[in-house]
Amino acid sequence: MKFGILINEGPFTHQASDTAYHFTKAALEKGHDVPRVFFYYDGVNNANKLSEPQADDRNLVKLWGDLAAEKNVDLVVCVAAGMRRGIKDENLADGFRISGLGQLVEAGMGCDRLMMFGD
Amino acid sequence: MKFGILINEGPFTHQASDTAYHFTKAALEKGHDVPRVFFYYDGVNNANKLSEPQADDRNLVKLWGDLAAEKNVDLVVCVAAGMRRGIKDENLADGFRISGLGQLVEAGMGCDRLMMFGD
Amino acid sequence: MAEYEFDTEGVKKTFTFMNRKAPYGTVYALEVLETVLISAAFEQHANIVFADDGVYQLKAGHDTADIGMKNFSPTFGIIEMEKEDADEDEDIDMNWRIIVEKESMEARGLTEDDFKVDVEVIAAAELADIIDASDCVIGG
Amino acid sequence: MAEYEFDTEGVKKTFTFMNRKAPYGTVYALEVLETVLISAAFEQHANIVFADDGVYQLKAGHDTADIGMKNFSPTFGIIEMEKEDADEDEDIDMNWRIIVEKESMEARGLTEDDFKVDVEVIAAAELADIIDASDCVIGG
Amino acid sequence: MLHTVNKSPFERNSLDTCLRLSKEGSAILLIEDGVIAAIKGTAESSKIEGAVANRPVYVLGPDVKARGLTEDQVIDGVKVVDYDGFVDLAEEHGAHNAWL
Amino acid sequence: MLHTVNKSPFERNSLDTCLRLSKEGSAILLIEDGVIAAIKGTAESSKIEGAVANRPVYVLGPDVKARGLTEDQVIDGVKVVDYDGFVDLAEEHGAHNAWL
Repeated sequence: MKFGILINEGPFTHQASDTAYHFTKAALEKGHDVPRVFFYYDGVNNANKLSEPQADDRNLVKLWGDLAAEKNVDLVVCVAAGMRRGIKDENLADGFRISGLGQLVEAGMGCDRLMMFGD
Repeated sequence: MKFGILINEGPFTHQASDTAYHFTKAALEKGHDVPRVFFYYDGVNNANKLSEPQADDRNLVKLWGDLAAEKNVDLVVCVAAGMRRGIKDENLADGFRISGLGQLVEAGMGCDRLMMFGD
Repeated sequence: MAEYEFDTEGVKKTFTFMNRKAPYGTVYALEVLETVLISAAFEQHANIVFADDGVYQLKAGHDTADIGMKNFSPTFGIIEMEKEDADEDEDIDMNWRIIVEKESMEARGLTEDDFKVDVEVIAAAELADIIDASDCVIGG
Repeated sequence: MAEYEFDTEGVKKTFTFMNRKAPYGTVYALEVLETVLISAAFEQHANIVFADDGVYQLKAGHDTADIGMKNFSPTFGIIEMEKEDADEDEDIDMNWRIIVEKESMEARGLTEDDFKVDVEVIAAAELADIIDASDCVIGG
Repeated sequence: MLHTVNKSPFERNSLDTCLRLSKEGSAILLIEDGVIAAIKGTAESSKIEGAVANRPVYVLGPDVKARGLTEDQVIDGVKVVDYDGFVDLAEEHGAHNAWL
Repeated sequence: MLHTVNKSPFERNSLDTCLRLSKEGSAILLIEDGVIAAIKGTAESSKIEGAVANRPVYVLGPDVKARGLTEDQVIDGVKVVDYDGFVDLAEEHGAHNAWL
């Protein structure tokens, strides 16, 4: 089954990105496809390559990037939400790309399920 | 009277930074001092110099920076909260500086009022 | 980065855009409406639902001059136009409904006349069926 | 940038650190406790208050292995040590109180025995007086 | 002490907790989405109608207007202030307590 | 439809709205701070005690444990699942509706 993922909040302040990550990982390990994760609203902050958590904490920016590399997940940051919040090519982490909101609608159209995580 | 300001949330998603800005501006115009604004939690995202809002919307990063320049307000971004969230010297907007959480406690100690804005 | 291409040719789904937050205290209202507009380019069906404090998003007379924030409510005019186009043009197979939950509206002392656009006011039990029949739910 | 120097020599204030959010759903718990620890360096008085879902922050037995997030509750051990030092050492003029609102605790079916550290359980009316007498309120 | 509440009473428990953990007589200012609590004729109006009996209650006018609400919809006894008035309240009432 | 609620019933109205705007028989999964609703013996327990009578209700175990709560504190009739179980529920129950 194809799952599309929508993430509305950044890392650290809300648990949304953590839950989405564990869901995505579990879905992939069960053999499902997760062709696209879309980052909207403050979710764009998950793609900030300067993020540097404490050594004893998880690093969501890296976790998402690694998952994308290993499992071919398309990590899309909304261009409009990213512009407002200062997530652009200059500070975009590995594994993410910037594109339009149409990519969210397409994920909804093309996946069997669109899962949303937010606050 | 001396007002210290604590901002817990970033621009756009929550109104906290907007309200804090209007409060600070009004206080300064009434002749009060606002020696320091401290950005903690997601509040550090107010200092992201890449932020580029739509032309017909306000630009909080710039508004804070301009206020600091005109009125000598000390804009302090928490180093630990900023590290986690990827706000560092590389992307720090004009008018802001990065320092420790002690600067928040000092603002509480040294101001007549500590005003908090968040979610 | 693994750019993915969906084959969405001929796909027709029903999106529910859920708006439950008060305007301006958070930005969700503005950014959900941007998604609604984009979905029009893909000719998808949409339930644009307002419940809880989301009903205040529709209130006529938003005046944000003194808070210095962008007033997003003109977007409703565009949404209404898109909906009228779709309703009138037989070549466009896109059914848009703008729905207010009756219970949320009444709890806030509001009536249909308070809103900036024409809406369907639907009671919770019936609205639950409408939401349940949709394919994707976006918003908050 | 206008670096400001406060003259805090000899200043002694009472900070109330308000903890009202459940742990892990948001990060506020962890980051408020960091502020509490920093305030010790300035020897300020502190009411570390837990109300509403904040009382779950104190619950013993947080096990975050399966959600992959940092377990912040060991910080309470450091806070308890700082408090004990301050209580026992006459040279340290720093009064720390760890307070749980009785009504919030009871509404959640919790008792003092559920908590990781020793707390004062105080009813809302009396807690209102304590909060009202403080100089700075931080937290959420 | 000046208490501020920035959340709608329909959405969150912030106003309830503010009323429970603040002293009678201390001032409350409703801001941001909190202004919804100051409006007459809603299922949540009784909270502020009760509060005005034993304490000064204020609401931030710019936030009322932004949401398409008007001053004549504000509960009797609640005073409307602007950002200048917010600063004055903060000066007059002592420490600030934001119930988030 | 699979409904998820990630907010505490003490703090927000998300669970109330989910119960009001979802069909009887459709599944609810409590995650993140929403797991608090699944705990026995609280002032909010009655909501989920009522819900289990007419629909399947699940709670995410990892979030229960994180908050120092245990499976034996979970209301009778609520099934505990892990992230794998979450994926299975999403597969079985159709569209996802997150009540934020």
